[in-house]
Amino acid sequence: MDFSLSLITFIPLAGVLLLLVMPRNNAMLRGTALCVSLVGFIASISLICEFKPIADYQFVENLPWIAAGSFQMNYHVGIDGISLWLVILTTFIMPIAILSTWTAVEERVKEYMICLLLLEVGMLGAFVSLDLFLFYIFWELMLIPMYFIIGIWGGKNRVYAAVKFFIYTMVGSLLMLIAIMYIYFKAGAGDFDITRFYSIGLDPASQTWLFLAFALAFAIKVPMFPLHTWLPDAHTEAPTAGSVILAAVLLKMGTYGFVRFAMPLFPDATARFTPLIATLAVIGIVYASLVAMVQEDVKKLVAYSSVAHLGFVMIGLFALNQQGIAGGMLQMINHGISTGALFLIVGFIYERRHTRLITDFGGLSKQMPIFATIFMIVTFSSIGLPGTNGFVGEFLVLLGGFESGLRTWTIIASSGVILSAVYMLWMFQRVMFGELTNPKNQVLKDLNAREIVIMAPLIVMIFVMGIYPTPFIDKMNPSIDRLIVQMKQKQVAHVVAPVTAPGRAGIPAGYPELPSGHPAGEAK
Amino acid sequence: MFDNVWLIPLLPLIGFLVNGLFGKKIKNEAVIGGIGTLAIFGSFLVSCGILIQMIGTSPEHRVFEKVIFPWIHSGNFKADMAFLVDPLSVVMIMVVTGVGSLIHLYSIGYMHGEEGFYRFFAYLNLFCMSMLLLVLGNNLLVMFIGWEGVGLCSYLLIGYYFHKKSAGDAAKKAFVMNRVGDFGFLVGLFTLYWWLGSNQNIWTINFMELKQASHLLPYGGVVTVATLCFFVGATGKSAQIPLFTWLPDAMEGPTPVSALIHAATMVTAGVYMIGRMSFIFIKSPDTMMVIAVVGAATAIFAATIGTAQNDIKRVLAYSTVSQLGFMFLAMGTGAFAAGIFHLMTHAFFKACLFLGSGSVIHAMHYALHHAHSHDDAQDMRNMGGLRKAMPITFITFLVSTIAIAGIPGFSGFFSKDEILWQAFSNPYHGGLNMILWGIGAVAACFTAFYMFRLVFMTFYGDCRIQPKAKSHLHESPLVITIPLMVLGFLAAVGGYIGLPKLIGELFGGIPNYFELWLDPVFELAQEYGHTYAQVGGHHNVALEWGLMGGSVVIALVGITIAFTMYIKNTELPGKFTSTFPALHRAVYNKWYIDELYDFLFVNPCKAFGNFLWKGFDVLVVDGIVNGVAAVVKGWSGAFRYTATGYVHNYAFVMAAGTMAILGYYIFR
Amino acid sequence: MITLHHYLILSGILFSIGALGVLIRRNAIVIFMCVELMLNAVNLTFIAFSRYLGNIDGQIFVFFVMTVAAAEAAVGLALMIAFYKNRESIDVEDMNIMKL
Amino acid sequence: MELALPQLNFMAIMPETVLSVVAMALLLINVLVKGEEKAYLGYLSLAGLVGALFSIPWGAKISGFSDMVLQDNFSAFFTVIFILCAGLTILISDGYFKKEGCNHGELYPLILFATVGMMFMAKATDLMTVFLGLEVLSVALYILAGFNRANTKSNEAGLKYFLLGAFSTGFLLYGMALIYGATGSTKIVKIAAMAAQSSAVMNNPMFLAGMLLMATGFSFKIAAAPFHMWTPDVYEGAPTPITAFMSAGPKAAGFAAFVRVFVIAFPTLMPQWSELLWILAVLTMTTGNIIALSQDNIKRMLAYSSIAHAGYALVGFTAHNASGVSGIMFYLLTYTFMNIGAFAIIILVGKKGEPNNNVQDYAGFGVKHPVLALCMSIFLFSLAGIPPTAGFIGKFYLFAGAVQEGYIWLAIIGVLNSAASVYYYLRVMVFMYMKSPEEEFDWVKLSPAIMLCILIAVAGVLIPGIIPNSVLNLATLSLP
Repeated sequence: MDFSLSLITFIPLAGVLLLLVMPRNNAMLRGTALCVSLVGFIASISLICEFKPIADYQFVENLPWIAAGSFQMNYHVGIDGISLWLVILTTFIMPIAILSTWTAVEERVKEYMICLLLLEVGMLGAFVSLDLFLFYIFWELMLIPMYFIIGIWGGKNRVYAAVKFFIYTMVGSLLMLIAIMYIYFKAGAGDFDITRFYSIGLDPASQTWLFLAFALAFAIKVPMFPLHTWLPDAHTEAPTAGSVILAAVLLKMGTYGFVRFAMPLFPDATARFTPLIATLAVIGIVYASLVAMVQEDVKKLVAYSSVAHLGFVMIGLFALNQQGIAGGMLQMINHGISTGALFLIVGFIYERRHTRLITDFGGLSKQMPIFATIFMIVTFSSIGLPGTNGFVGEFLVLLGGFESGLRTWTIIASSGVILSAVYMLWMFQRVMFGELTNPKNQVLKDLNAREIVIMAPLIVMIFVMGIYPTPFIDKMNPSIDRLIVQMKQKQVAHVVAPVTAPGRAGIPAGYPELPSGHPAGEAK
Repeated sequence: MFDNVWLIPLLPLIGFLVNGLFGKKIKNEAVIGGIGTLAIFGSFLVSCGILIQMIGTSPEHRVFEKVIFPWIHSGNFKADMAFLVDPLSVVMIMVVTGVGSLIHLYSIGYMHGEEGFYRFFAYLNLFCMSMLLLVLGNNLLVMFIGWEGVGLCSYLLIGYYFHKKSAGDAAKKAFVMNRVGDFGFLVGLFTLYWWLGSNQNIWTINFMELKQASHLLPYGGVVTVATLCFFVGATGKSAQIPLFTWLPDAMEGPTPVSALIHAATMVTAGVYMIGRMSFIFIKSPDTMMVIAVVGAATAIFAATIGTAQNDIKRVLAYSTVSQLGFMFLAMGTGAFAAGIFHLMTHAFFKACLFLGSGSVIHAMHYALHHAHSHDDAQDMRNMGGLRKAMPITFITFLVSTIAIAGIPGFSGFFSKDEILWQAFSNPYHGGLNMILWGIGAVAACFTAFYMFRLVFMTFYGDCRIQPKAKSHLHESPLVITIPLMVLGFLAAVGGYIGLPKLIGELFGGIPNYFELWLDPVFELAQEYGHTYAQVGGHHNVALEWGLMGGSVVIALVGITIAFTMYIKNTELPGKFTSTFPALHRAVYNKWYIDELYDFLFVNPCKAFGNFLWKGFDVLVVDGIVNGVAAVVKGWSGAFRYTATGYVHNYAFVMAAGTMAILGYYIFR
Repeated sequence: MITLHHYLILSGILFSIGALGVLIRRNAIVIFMCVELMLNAVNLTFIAFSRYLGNIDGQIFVFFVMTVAAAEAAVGLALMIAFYKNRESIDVEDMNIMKL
Repeated sequence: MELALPQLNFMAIMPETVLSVVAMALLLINVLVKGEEKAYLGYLSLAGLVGALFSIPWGAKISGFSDMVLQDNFSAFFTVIFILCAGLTILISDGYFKKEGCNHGELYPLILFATVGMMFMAKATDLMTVFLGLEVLSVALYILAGFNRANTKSNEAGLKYFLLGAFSTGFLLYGMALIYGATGSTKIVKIAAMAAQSSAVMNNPMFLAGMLLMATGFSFKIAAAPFHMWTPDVYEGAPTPITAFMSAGPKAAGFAAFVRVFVIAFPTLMPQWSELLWILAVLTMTTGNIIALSQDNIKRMLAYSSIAHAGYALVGFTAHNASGVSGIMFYLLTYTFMNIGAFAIIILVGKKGEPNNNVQDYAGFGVKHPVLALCMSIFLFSLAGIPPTAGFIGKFYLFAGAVQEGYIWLAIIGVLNSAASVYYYLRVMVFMYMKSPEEEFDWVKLSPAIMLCILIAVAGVLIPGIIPNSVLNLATLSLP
């Protein structure tokens, strides 16, 4: 029982306590916050080294927490292939985000750093918790710091954006709370451990409702097509560090929720709703790309682009085969890196010109050559050019989608490849190319050392994951296989096993092990 | 030598990294140019080594695969970074590295004094690396890396003069069009992979494995779908009918770029892809017909536009599109070897033509610059009579023009005539062959016409340059003219390694070495082809001689028309345009294709985007969200007034409440 | 012969009169008097039931009710005086500073 | 017939006696000792409360005064809530009343008497004791509401509360009378036995009408929907410490009596009153939340929020299973902390005569007083039911109880209501943090008493929020 996971989750909390007692000297505050997040990152690297590519959960800690009345909740944390990389992404992005606030935020720096570190605690907690109740606690805990970050240090109508973000997510997650309660009572006495919930055989009817409750909460977070309008507002109003973390990690909470909770808990409902969700995802891709094309505000454009990217992730996940889910997981991390980098870039030019309108820029590449190269690399990573990380994820998603039953959806979705090139390059051209007419642009300074240090790790990751993604995929494969086998088994079990045992008995014992790797089921 | 095949793409990559990262500091143009050229020249030497070693080995085992590292392994999908060396890829790497080195050398002179010199050579090296990856890749995914890599580099190089808005637009247009093609490529790849996997349980995208499994593929059906998608990819990359409008705009880039990318290497990627997967394409007769028809149509269509252009580089651009049309015609009629042969010869003379035009433009810039005049250095109307001022450029240009026109004895004749003959005599398309040959012949005539029109307008006739500038006109420096001479020589001599059998017998049975060389690659395709070929393709020798003579006559006719119109009485073109003004305007404006695409795709997308954003996103979705909030606020406002402050109202509500509860329960 | 129902009906009537009085009248003191009326109606019911059931719990309850009514009267009138001192009126209509 | 002496074991009402004695002593001291300084009365009353706290006989089940009262864990738990509520109110009232200039000594005895009344309500197993406890509490509260004689708002609040309180007591009594008539006894255990015994009693309309009238009486006390109209005006008008006291203590007492009487006395009428509560819960939550959305005065907003919270508790009560009832008890305890904490901060920010009770007047409070603003945010997040706070655990248990009983739709309405409630709680934080300060807030002075109260409140909100085991187990052990 090693405590590495709890250590990593609560290092930022220790940082918060440290910051509380420190005097209000901005430089020192920022320094400590940066050190705390770096320590967190180094600790998380130990996770990668010790992580064995096996299917079940590792670094598990299970301590009794609440045992009152008919409920029993444990502090049960652990990670497997699916959540490992998301934890690493969080600890990787945090120091970068904190480093990017050096010149961006001047007033109330102490509260800002506290909010950022609290946000990190919430995110890490959500990724590592295996207890559904604990997951819900961290899921809601994330909202508070993000609300304050957007609300206090945001742009013009930050209040509207912050309140909209909060309540939008809140409504979804509260319905999920009811579903959690319902499952708990359906599963009988015991704790909120998800592995226990995986094994209960729910009847398809209740599965539908429960899946819808879960899916709504996660769809808002992803964000999927009709529920995405909070994202552009939240992004345009959030400060740079806030929107970097919002894009890089918070959006992954929704897709992670689908992979960890919604799909394995309700396999029949997943099978039934796959066409609907695939349709929404495809609409999301094409719709967001078209809308992104006509945006005047760079940040809004990048926000809509992340709606499109996450549409790809959803198709990958709901392809329900090895390539699709691996592609979806990879695309989550890629999107975190490339969109995080894009927001940092928008942050840089916003800090210099205090405007985000594309028309105010033009011909910057002559004025800021280093910035131009970095911006270009990130743009091509976001488009998904082979050799960069975007391509690997997108390719696997589309391949997986094509192989599963979602063929027509995947073809429409792969048209998103064209649209993403259109809007990204059109924006890139209007900002970077063309005549350097605007006098204000002529005096802009290029990136200073700090900004290059911020961008360097992201650029390196873009190429490393693009050229050599094997270590990432190998660590994911076993747990993805387990997920697929588990879901296929439960779906088939319902069809094959006559209703001998009531739902509570779960899978009849001795069910033959399906050959993993071969996408059985509807592929024929 | 086979083992270090990975050196070939690696050297340009190193060149790119060195120039890209340290170019700004080196500042000395010679060093930067040197690094770039040496990098590509190194690969050329390695390629020669591989060519020699392959000539040494017997034809059966001339296939060699080398895996560098496992790239993507997920479930049953395996894609490694691995290279395949076989006769087809050797031909391609020779062309790419050979012409590439010459163009690198040429650009040292041409780009002299440019502000982003290091950036140009870095991108050029990156382009060579991507092209070599494309050509050497042993599975579809590595080919796709090269495929998109060259698209990226063409974007960067076209947009080299990024301060010019037109360059930026052209670059974006090129990339987006390539991306449309890549979309087709991807869908084709998925269909093939999925069908083979789920039906035959062979999960692979490796060419050699696909070749072994190709006998399981049906004739037509899913193969047609897959190959058509691949063909969409090819049209995007090699600028065929639907997706060709980006190539003429790509002339915004510097001339060496046009020479390397838009003449010799990148645009031929589509032809290479069809060649590489000939054993799949041949299995669907419908796709072969589509390819042939599109090839022929592009050839004639681009040739007509070429005749009316005044910008020297645009004429060459349209001629490239037209020649590519010929290559696709060859591929479509199953004459894969002839297609690749024309690809090689075209690389030589078209690169020479582009570089020649570059040297002309270079000289014109220099002269006009000195004369402080602002008329366009690329417009043929203010050139003329340059043959005396620039003898070397003129001779090499003339040789290449003769080659492209298809005058016997030069490389163009052998390759183009072979294509026309194969189009006429191939067993696959029955009656269609005659039409295809006819279109091909007319297109060849047009080619001869506009090429010689270009030569006469620039080099012959009275000199229309600014009088003051005339004195400053002089030949380009050696570093520019050496590549011209080498390419000119190749253009002249290149044809002899692929002598058609007919002429071969005349001179004592010299076999068609080129076809022999490529036989092991395409024999499986020929074998599949024969299964459904109509029997009795007519092969009598007399007809072949007749057609060969016919194509020569056509070329001469083209030349004489050009001669009469542009040398004898120069007002003839004016008379011609005045008699058919509408036709001329249509041809000059590229049959309004660009405007059509804008009207069909670009503007509707923008309008739809705006509608979706302002209309749907803001009005509907946000409307609902804010609407719900407003409704709740409205209710809250309304309910708020129930608290009137009067005690008796409250008492009344309480009493009413009690009565309601009692009534509800007692009388239920 | 007066049965239990007569008493119940009487107390019901008394109770409704009291309740209506509270709703209709505008003077605070009169309202309080009506509330007292309602309490006395309840007392009547208790006594009737106690007599009918034959045990004395009801009557004990009545004592409590009366004492509480007295206490309430004291407090209520004190509050009314304080209100009168400030507003020179104990009319319910004037008690609407706090609304909405 | 010899007089059977009733066994009056005083142990059952030990805490009440302690408090009453202390209260009367305070009254005398107040008269004898001259001088404006009344703080010592506060400390003495606190001592009395602590004494009462220690005199609670935990674990024992003593029924005193021939089953008129029953001292068990259930009433012990509620007694703790009442003592806490009174203690915190006393802590925050000294500064306020000195500032308002009506620093009369009678305040503390009145609060203690009100607490005694609440305790009796919690332990009543006889309708008479319920009535008596209710009246002792109400009378004391009528005076407390109108305590600030000079302020017209306070007068109006006192008078309104008096009139409507008396009116509702009428209905309650009439219900008790009908129940007594139908079953022949006022002992809730006997009522249940009689109802179970003979079906004649059970479907006698008088029995049902009695139960309904009692329900309305109790609903008035806990401010359930149709009977909530008095709450906003009285809460706004009454002096803030008294509003804090009223919003926490009496509501808990109302629920204690409501739960004990209905769960023990009317098991047979379960379907009827469970359905009634279902309706009341939905009405209360929705009215409370929706009207609170557009309130500007922060006291009035907290009044409507307290109505909404009564609605959430009713949800737990509708699902009268273990999880529901223990949820109510836990919820009411933590609600005391959150609410009184929030009111403490309102007292600090308020100037004399409370001119600046509007939410807009809190602009920039987060900038000027970050620590106080943080405490206020914690209270508001807990009221909204956001995880790390006890409010969330309370709501979780309430709604879980409802889901367990199958009232899924009730839980969904409850959840949507709490999502809507988030808006007006966030609105306060918006003004505190996200608006630039117009004033300097220099008049905010932190007296040690208020600081102690806020600290206890914050601890009371966070500790049960993060490690709720001890409190929750206590609640589940002490079911009626």
